[in-house]
Amino acid sequence: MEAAVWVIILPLLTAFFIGISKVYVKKIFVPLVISSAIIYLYLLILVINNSYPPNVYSVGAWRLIGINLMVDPFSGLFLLIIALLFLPVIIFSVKYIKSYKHEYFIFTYIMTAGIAGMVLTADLFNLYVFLEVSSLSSCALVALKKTNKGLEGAYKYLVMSTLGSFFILLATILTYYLTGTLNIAEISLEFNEIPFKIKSALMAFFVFGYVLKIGLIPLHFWLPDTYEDSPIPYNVLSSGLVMKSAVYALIKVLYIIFGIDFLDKSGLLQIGVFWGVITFIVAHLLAFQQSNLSRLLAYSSIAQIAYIMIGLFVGTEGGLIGGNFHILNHAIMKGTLFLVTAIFYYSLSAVNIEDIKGLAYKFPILSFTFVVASLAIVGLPPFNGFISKWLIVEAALESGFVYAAFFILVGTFLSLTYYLKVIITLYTKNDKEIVVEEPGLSLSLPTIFLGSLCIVFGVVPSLPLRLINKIPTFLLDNGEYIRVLLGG
Amino acid sequence: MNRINVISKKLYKIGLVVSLAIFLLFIFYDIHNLESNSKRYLSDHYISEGVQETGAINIVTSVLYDYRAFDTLGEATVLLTAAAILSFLVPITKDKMRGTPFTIIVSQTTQVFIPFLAILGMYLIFFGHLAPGGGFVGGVVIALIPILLTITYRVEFSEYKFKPDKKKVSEDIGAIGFVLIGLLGILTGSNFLANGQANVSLGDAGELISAGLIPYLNIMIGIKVGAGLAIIFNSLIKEK
Amino acid sequence: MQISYIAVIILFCLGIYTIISNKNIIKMVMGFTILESSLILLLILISYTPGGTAPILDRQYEIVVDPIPQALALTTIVIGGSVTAVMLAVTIKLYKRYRTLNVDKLRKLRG
Amino acid sequence: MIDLIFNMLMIFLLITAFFMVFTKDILTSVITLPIFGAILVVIFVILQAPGPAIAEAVIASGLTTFFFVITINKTEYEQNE
Repeated sequence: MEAAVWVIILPLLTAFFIGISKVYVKKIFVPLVISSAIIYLYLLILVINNSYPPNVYSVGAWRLIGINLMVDPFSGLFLLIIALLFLPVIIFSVKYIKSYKHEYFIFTYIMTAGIAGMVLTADLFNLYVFLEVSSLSSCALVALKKTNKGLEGAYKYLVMSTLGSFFILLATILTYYLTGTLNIAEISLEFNEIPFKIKSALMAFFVFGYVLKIGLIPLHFWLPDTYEDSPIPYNVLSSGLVMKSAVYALIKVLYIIFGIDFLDKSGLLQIGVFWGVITFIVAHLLAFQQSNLSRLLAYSSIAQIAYIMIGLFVGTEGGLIGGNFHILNHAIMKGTLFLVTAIFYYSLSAVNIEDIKGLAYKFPILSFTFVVASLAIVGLPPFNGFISKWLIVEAALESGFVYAAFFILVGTFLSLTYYLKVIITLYTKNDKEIVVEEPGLSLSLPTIFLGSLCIVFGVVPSLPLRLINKIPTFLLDNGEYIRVLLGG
Repeated sequence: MNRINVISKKLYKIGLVVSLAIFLLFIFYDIHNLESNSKRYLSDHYISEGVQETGAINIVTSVLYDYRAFDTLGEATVLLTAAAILSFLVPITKDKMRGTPFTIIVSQTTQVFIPFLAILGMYLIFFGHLAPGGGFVGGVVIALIPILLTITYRVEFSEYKFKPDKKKVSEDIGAIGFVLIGLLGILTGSNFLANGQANVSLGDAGELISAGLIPYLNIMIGIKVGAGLAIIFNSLIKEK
Repeated sequence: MQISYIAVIILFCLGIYTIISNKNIIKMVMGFTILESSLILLLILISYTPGGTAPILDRQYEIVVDPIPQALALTTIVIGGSVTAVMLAVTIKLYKRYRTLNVDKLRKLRG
Repeated sequence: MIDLIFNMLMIFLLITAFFMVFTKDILTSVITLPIFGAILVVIFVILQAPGPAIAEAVIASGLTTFFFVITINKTEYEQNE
């Protein structure tokens, strides 16, 4: 299917043309950015629509000896997240970003191309290359504002993600040495003969490499620093996409190459759920003490990613559906929260929670969106967060992780406390007059669009669930995925 | 008290690394003697049909630029991102490389040296599919010319000879050229980056003009890497 | 040929030790270079078959060395080189801001 | 014969790596980096891998050492002055 390659090439071409437009044709910069984002949205919808019978696109027409791109419902979900988040963020940052405009858009487009490449490719080394592309460009975005904290966050992010990449590279090399091929389907076929000890060692390297990038508890300390001083629209893409593409790659490698029964036998499912439970408890507690708004949202992102890990590591069909639905919901909810924080920062450079005291009376609609998104992320009934969390709790109970279900409910109240703290400061009366720079329509429209999605997906969950219900068929038993990739 | 703390911290780290080493040793030992039926069907295919399918003598280049050309596209993007990061980290004020002022001998030899570097770089790029080398290595050798100028004649002269904007634009043109040659595959009805499969005239192997699109991909990557590394080097020098 | 695999393991763990335990940032980046070189050495060791010839097939050879890991090694060298360049650039900026190359001081300075 | 040279090179590689890591002065450890790279290039040539050998020689032991020297130039000199 032709559009699968265009999803990766179009952002790259736009990034290169922006590079040229910096020097020669200066004035076509904004129309180029907006038009390519709109074309990209149309392309993504085209690919998502025919993602159900998964189709394979082999780059260079080398059927199985070259690199193949595969569009299946799981990657279709991620393309849906890119489609939902990318256009609002681009429209938002055209007005929001003042310094280094050209570099910001070059890096955003290259990062999106890297994530789309990671999500679509069915080749292990290609997955590593696109992982490197997306993490290097997102590290550049962290350092964009060149403040002291920003540069330090970028340095920590670079060190940690390169260390993770080297472990993934070591595992890829050993997989090639054992199986002789790099195509994911052929590797999983060859992996059946490999003894248990070596297979679990390889799995350990993969898990360690990807967990370093996702940032579960013992390895999370670098993450909040990258959120502190980076341009806030980038935080939307980072927490919505960059961390999740590492989760995607981990799940694809584990479920397709190692297979669900090997995961169960080696006990990784129990470890994963346990690790997730610890992560979100500690993350919630840490989030409680934060005064900086971005750091608070960063810790809450770590907690939400832990919910997703629990959902995906439960290993049943319900768990997969719940986990994937929570990936979609978290991307939208966190996106809204970060966009509202960006508007507060844009209008009166508010960074800490105290600075946004009494802003509700100045921005009634935006504060309402903030309240909706934070209630959704906590998981209260009418909103989308509740449904996905409920699916995860149900799946955890079904497959016997009673302690995980119990702690998720405890975690809900923990997160309720620190979000309420923010909402209360938002709505407390503030006597002193605040000089406010009015955010234009181009800033508030994307925020309201994402905020309304919180409600729409909450009230009508069948809209995204139509796509998400098809995911487990190609993930749980990897035979289906392999048949399509090899047969084709 | 502090000394014990420092020693215990150091021992903890050494213990961690030694345990990782032992773990790796067992794994490598197992993998090495497990390797009974060394499955190399993919590389045997590349070796046996490589020359006919892609026309390139150097199988590594045919793997890099035809079988797995998508990797090279991703890798060229990594290089472009690194060049863009370094070019925007640089403050406006220039700072010359502090060091000993070079004597006349150095500046004379660089003038003699530059044509040889240019020829070597061109050779590595154009003969990428016949001899070891290729776009990346040739590009780096060509990037050595502005680097030598920067060292011997200060940054201003090198910037005067190779304008920074020109370098940025030539880097982007190289990248866009690579993608457009890939799109050529789509125009001729086959898939993206299709060289061997698309009915592109492969010429007979061993000639200079052979191997279909691989030489052009090599040239594009050569331009891109040359300009990119010149930007990387000059911005590292200029960082005050 | 066994020593080569042992050398790869030693270099890998040496690289990780340098990254973990060093105070100076430049030494830490040097640890990454060592780590990357050990992985490239592992790739080339995997590609070598005893008695094989280099993958330049100007005429038919009977045993040829495996070309795929060599292509992967080329890609890894370029990626590792550019990541090291970015790390060093950020190190210079950090040094200009904080006037110190000591990793621990940086963590405390952030406050 | 080749195996003897190969094993000796491997040992020499390890010695250079250990020396590079455990010297106190940064400048000497940066100087040993190209030696480390050069030995790797010879090992790659013995292992019949000309492509990565050139790339390693030019990029990994050539340019990366240059970047290290510039970084030291920018950071070390101020401390001495």
